[in-house]
Amino acid sequence: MKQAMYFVFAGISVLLFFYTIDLIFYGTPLDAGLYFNQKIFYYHVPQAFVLFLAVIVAGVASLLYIKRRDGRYDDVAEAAGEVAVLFGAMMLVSGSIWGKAAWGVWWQWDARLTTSLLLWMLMVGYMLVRKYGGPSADRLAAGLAIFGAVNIPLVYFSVKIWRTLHPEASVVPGLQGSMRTTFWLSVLLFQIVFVLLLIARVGQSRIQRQVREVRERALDAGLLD
Amino acid sequence: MRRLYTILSAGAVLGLAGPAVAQNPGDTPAPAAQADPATGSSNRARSSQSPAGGLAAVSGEDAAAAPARADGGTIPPAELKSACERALRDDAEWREALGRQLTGALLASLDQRVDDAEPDQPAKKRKLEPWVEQLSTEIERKIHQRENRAIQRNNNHVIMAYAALWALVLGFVVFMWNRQRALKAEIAQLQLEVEEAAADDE
Amino acid sequence: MEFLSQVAAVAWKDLRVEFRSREILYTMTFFAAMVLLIFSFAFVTREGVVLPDVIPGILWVAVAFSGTLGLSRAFDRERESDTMRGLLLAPCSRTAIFLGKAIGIATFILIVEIVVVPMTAVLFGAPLFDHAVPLVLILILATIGYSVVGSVFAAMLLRTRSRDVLLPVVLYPILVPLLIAGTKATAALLEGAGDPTAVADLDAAYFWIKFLAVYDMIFIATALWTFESLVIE
Amino acid sequence: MSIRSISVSNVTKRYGLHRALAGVSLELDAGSLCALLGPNGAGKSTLLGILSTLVRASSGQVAYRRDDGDERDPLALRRQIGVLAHSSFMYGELTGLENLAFYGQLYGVAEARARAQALLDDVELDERARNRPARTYSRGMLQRLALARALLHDPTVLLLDEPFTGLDRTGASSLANALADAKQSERILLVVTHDLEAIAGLTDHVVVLKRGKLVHEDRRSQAVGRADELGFSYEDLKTIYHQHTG
Repeated sequence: MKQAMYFVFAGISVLLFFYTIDLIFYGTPLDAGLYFNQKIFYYHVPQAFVLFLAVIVAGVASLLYIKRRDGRYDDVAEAAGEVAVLFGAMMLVSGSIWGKAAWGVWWQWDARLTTSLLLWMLMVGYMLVRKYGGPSADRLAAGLAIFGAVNIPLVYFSVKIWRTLHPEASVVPGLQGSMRTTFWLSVLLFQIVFVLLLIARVGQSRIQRQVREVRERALDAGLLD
Repeated sequence: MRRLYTILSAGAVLGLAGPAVAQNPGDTPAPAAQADPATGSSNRARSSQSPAGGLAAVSGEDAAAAPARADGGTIPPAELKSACERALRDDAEWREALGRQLTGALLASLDQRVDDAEPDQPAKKRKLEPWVEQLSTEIERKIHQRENRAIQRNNNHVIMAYAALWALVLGFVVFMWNRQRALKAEIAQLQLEVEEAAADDE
Repeated sequence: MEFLSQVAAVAWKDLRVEFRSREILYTMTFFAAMVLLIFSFAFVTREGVVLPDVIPGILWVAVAFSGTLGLSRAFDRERESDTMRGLLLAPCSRTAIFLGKAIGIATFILIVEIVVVPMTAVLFGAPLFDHAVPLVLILILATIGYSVVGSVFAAMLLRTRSRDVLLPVVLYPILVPLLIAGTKATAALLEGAGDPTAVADLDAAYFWIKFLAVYDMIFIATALWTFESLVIE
Repeated sequence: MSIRSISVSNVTKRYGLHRALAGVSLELDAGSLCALLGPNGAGKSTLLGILSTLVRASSGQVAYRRDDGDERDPLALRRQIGVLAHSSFMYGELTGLENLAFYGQLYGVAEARARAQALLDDVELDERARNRPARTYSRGMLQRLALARALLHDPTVLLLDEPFTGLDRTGASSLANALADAKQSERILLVVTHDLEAIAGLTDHVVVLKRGKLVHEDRRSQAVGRADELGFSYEDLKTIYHQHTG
């Protein structure tokens, strides 16, 4: 049943992908200021949403892991971490391209971009810790994920106050008409893709853990040595 | 029909939709091309003026009086015009010189146009032949239109972005695929080990 | 009650051992001073003057880096002499040990700051001490936050092979808000450095001080709540 | 509440894929000294680590029995366990007395300083020595200080990991006497050592570990409290050791 649901959602995401592509290039009028480059906006902001969500998922899963000592949560945390790194990378690429079009420079110390970059660095650190942490890497990574997730609002506010000289209105509510629907459709698209990748990745780390546990149990039972 | 075609192409290139941006009205960018009512008329005005007079005007001095014939009578304009055309046709060098002078004047007018735009510059108004004025506005409009279309068209820039994003996702999926295969191999290997060990124990 | 006495015992032991050997204090102070000098190569202009709004950055980077040095050394020393096992064998919760160590490290960093802050003021001619009260508040709050978060991760990294490398990797992303707050608060204090008339942007400084207090509270709560289960073998 | 006996049932310990202990089961009773013998890497220290609540067993249980049932709370357990390890757990910069006072406070010992002074007298560390930094101590002095630390909170379980290494003759014999007294006062003693001669006569329970497995266990029922009737002699221990680890 789960398998079927998975492919149903995969199908939906493919359809939604075509539909959003069509909407983005045809359905929405050109932005007065940015003309064509504004089109990247429909992908850039949803990715940032996914990055924030993935970090929160990793934090909560890690918290459950250390409180309940159950390997399954650790798999979810590891998966969420890796997917967060992926979406963070996508967000930074699209962000800098939009920056190039909007402000003419590849990187702009804009509050939101900086916060996302810091979050992304956190998750890259998370991957490093998982890879080089040695035997206690899982608990160490869990600690980092928990502290990292708690850190999100603090990073957001401190960077926001540091970087925004003038509080400019956030772009999202300003959209109207077809721009708005397209935007929220792309957000939906990315949420689905995020969940799909997450589930696949969780399955994988679960298998890895189970293989390791089988090997360990076999060792305990003296079967292997 | 055009949209369907684009969607298929988008699917084929996974988001690399190469949309031929239809010039549907909804799409025309904000800076509407100012339809220049005068263009039509300026062509007619130019042909009536004799090129020689135009030449003088181009170099900025006042228009000289009509040329006199050796025997004191004035040369009728039509004869003058055909002689000039013949000369232009035969003497390539002169034609080229004339051309260069003409473009020089045009460039001067465009420069002046830029100067006028400068807020702090004192507007050095130089009297230019009207047809030169029109020609330069027309060129300027053409440049603007080309810029405009380029901006509209510079989707390669944005398409590259979309492509990069989906390439990243694809890369991730491939990366997971390989890891999946490695996992399957490890499981098979573990299976083997366990069976062997079980066999030994009996 | 016993928890507090154990925390006090560990903290007191750390301070006494350190004041006897002063190993960490000297190395940290020297390192912080060196960081200041290295930065001066970068920021002192030809006329020998440093741009005013760079000074807080220099100060806080020096404190942050020397803090990491002190942190890893304080825990390494326990591991090398195997006294950490003595502590773990004692009937006190891991959190008590962690808090004791955190207090110790906070004191070390404060002592280093006592040396480094005047040094910055002298070297770069920054009128830091015009508003001493907010400055001291900033330093104390930031040091508390730094040592709590730092001790949690240093303790977790105790037995990891590549701990010296991993500590900064783990610590700095979490410390970003603290470093921003510290730097911006100090910058606010130096706001009117140029002309005597301008009064330093005190309310901005006090905003950042409140921010630091919130940061400390959040992370002390998180540390107390999760530390025990983070380090149980 | 003192611990009367410790029962280890089928305990295993794995570090990643390396198996340190494979299903060890044994009983330790009050008033007996168990010698844990075996080649290096046999898992002796790991077992000791598990018993001292420092290391968590991968599988299997360890039950600490009190008169009125099992003791579960790790903090209370640690109050009952004293460990004398190869390393002394002492802070070099602190004096002997300060070290003991510190641990006394940690263990919640009433009047830690007085108790420390008394123990330092027992282990014959004179006034001048106890006020010198521990890093200036000789190996023997450090060992005596560590023994004082292990006995500071009057534990009913005493775990000793290679306590005799590096000790001279007098040091070893004074430690042996201390162990005899501890046995006398009905404590549970477990000694991990290679130094068979030092524990000869004191041991009434021998366990031999090899590559994480318990290969031999032998008890010599010695009437409790009768120190004069020797348990395993040196020769017995030597033969057992070579027999099972040859």
